[in-house]
Amino acid sequence: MNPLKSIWNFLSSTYHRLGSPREFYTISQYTTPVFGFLFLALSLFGTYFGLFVAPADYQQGDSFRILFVHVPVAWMSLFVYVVMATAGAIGLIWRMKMAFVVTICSAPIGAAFTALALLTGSIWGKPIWGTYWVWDARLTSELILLFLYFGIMAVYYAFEERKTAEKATALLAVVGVVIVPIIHYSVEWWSSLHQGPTVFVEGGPKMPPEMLLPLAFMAVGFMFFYGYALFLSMQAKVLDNERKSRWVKEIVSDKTR
Amino acid sequence: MKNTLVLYFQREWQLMFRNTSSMIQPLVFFIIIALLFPFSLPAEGALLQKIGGGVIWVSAVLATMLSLESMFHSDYQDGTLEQMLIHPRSLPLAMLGKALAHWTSTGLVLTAFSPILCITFNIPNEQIWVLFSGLMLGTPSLSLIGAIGAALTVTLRRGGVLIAIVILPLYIPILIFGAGMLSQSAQGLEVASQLYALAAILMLSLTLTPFAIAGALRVTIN
Amino acid sequence: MPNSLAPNSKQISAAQLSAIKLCCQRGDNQLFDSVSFDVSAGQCLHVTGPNGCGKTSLLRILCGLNQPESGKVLWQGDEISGNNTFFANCAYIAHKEGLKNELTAIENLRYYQQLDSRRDEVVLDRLLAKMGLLQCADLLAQNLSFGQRRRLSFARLLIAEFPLWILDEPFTGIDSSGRALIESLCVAHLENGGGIIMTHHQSLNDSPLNRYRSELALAKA
Amino acid sequence: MNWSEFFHMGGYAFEVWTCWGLTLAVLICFVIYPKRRNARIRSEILRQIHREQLDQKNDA
Repeated sequence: MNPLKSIWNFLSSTYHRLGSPREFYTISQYTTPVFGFLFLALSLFGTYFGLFVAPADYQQGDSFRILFVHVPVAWMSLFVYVVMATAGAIGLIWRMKMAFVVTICSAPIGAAFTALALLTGSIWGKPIWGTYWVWDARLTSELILLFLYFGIMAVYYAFEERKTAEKATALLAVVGVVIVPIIHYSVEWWSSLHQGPTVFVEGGPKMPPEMLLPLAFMAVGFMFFYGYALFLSMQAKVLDNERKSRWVKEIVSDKTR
Repeated sequence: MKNTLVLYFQREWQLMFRNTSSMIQPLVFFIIIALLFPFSLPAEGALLQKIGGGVIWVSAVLATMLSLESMFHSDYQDGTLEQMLIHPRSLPLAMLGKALAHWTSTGLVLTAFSPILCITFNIPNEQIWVLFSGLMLGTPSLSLIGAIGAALTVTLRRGGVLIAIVILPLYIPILIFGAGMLSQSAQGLEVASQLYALAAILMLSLTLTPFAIAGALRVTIN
Repeated sequence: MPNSLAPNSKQISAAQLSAIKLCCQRGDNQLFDSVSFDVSAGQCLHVTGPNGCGKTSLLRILCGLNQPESGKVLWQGDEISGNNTFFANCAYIAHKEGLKNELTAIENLRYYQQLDSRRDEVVLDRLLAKMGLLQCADLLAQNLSFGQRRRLSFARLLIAEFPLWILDEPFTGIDSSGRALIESLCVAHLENGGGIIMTHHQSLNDSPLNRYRSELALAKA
Repeated sequence: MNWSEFFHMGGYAFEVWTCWGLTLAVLICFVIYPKRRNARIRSEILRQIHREQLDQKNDA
């Protein structure tokens, strides 16, 4: 059997195994620490290069080091939204319980990343623009994305019945992901209307390698953090959802016996 | 066999004429909100003119949003919504009919009335036309996208607030292009690009939102 | 689309609904588990059980409104979810009658008639006469009595050909003449090859439906 | 590489360290919160199991 076929079989079999909460729980028990370790390794590496090794920027001085945190977090806020919407779509189309759990558990993490991107962006903007908030296209898009996350979490907690709440949240996530690019372009046009393209050009025309390397490490590191935090909160959610089933009782009792 | 869209549009019209309050309330609400601003900015003719477009657009958005809850509420209460869900006729087409009928009772009425409000904001005459065309193109998308929120929250007792949280961020592109047209035409620039953008958003919502509304109803009614 | 001839003059397509190991959950507790049964032409399934045992949820699953936790519902062999032929052949009368209060009795019926077939005033008048609602045809639905509203919602079943009728407590709040009328319509429907699934808190032993009756008892969760 | 100059961050100490501090804080609480929630749910389930065992003992 050619390798491609076997990879595809492996992927589809894990996909189906992940479909059942019990399988997910056993798989996540050994993948979560792996994600945690990779996150630590990559982000420490990125931090060391970003804070110690990378030379100060000729224009912004050392304040540009915030870039190694602001940019990965901003990318993650969008990445988490897309993952949340795809999981929602999978849940709605193929009725996979676990896909809804991914959507529900990713929402708070995505909202945290977005809020973080806003905070670090405005703090970084202080030395450059002199104020904490400027209606810059990217910051405004992040602000709207934060409201979208709040909308999704508000919908989930609005319904009493858990199953309806999950499906409604998934549907809103899918609708949101269609509208996010429209919001992005309308804000882009709107901010150019107010003042010309801002001087706040992220990372300059071409990032020198000693700046690009830590940024890449931090970005990938944060992705693994997302995986780690997501799996942790999904484990808690799965135990809570399947509280009445036998396998949960076994896992809980034998762990502490 | 009458087309589903026409059938549901006519049904909504018939129901709206039976209780005309659903036509008048959004209009009165729209006027009151818009007129609050001149009271809060005494004798600032120039300033009023500058913010007039934005104020009228925000009042139109708020008036539409507040009338969204009634779109599915009465059908859900008396069981007709469930009959629609299990009827062989295409639900998305039916929802398109309902949303467009809702637009005629809110968006269209507000747009028809907006020139009068422009006068109170002493917006020059040529810009009244710009605002009118923007509202005409934008308000249907407001009703269509808002219908998704209405469908999602139809089973909730206090769904109104949730609709605002969920739907207002989705209205931002329409608001940006709509209100932006006024400031562009004030500087004498061309507003064609904003009209194209609003028309594009309208086409998108006409084709995509009915499926989202039908999906939302199937998800929440069980 | 089935046309609008009166039901007892034409053989309608045979009703054949089968439920396989249906299981339904409300919140965290299980309502019923692995419920299987078949409803064929001329059969009236009487679903019984204490309050809150999921009778209404079962009916909502059978008519396609709700998805079961697990298990399948088949209409003439194929799944009912998204199956338009099933929706065309099944009619569901719930507690909520599905009547608009702002519309008059005849307008409500006209709306349902236009949904299923062409507008035809003659058929409407004959139907209202049959259900004994002719004198209140132009009254607003909100001004009708509870029994009249039940008859009006029941009249909807006769507008077009629905081989399968799913009725939720059809006899509650109806006077004896109304009940006799509805029982005769059900018997005619069953004679004509239709199928009925209904819930009713009293037993049907003494009613003419008893001959066609088979029972499904849902145990308390 | 003296530490005082490093922490000074070329005059932007406040901005750089609040950003990095905030990020670290958010990351940490998104690790601690799920872990604590996990433990709380486990203990709830455990209590539920003990209650069920008690019922079985009384019934038996």
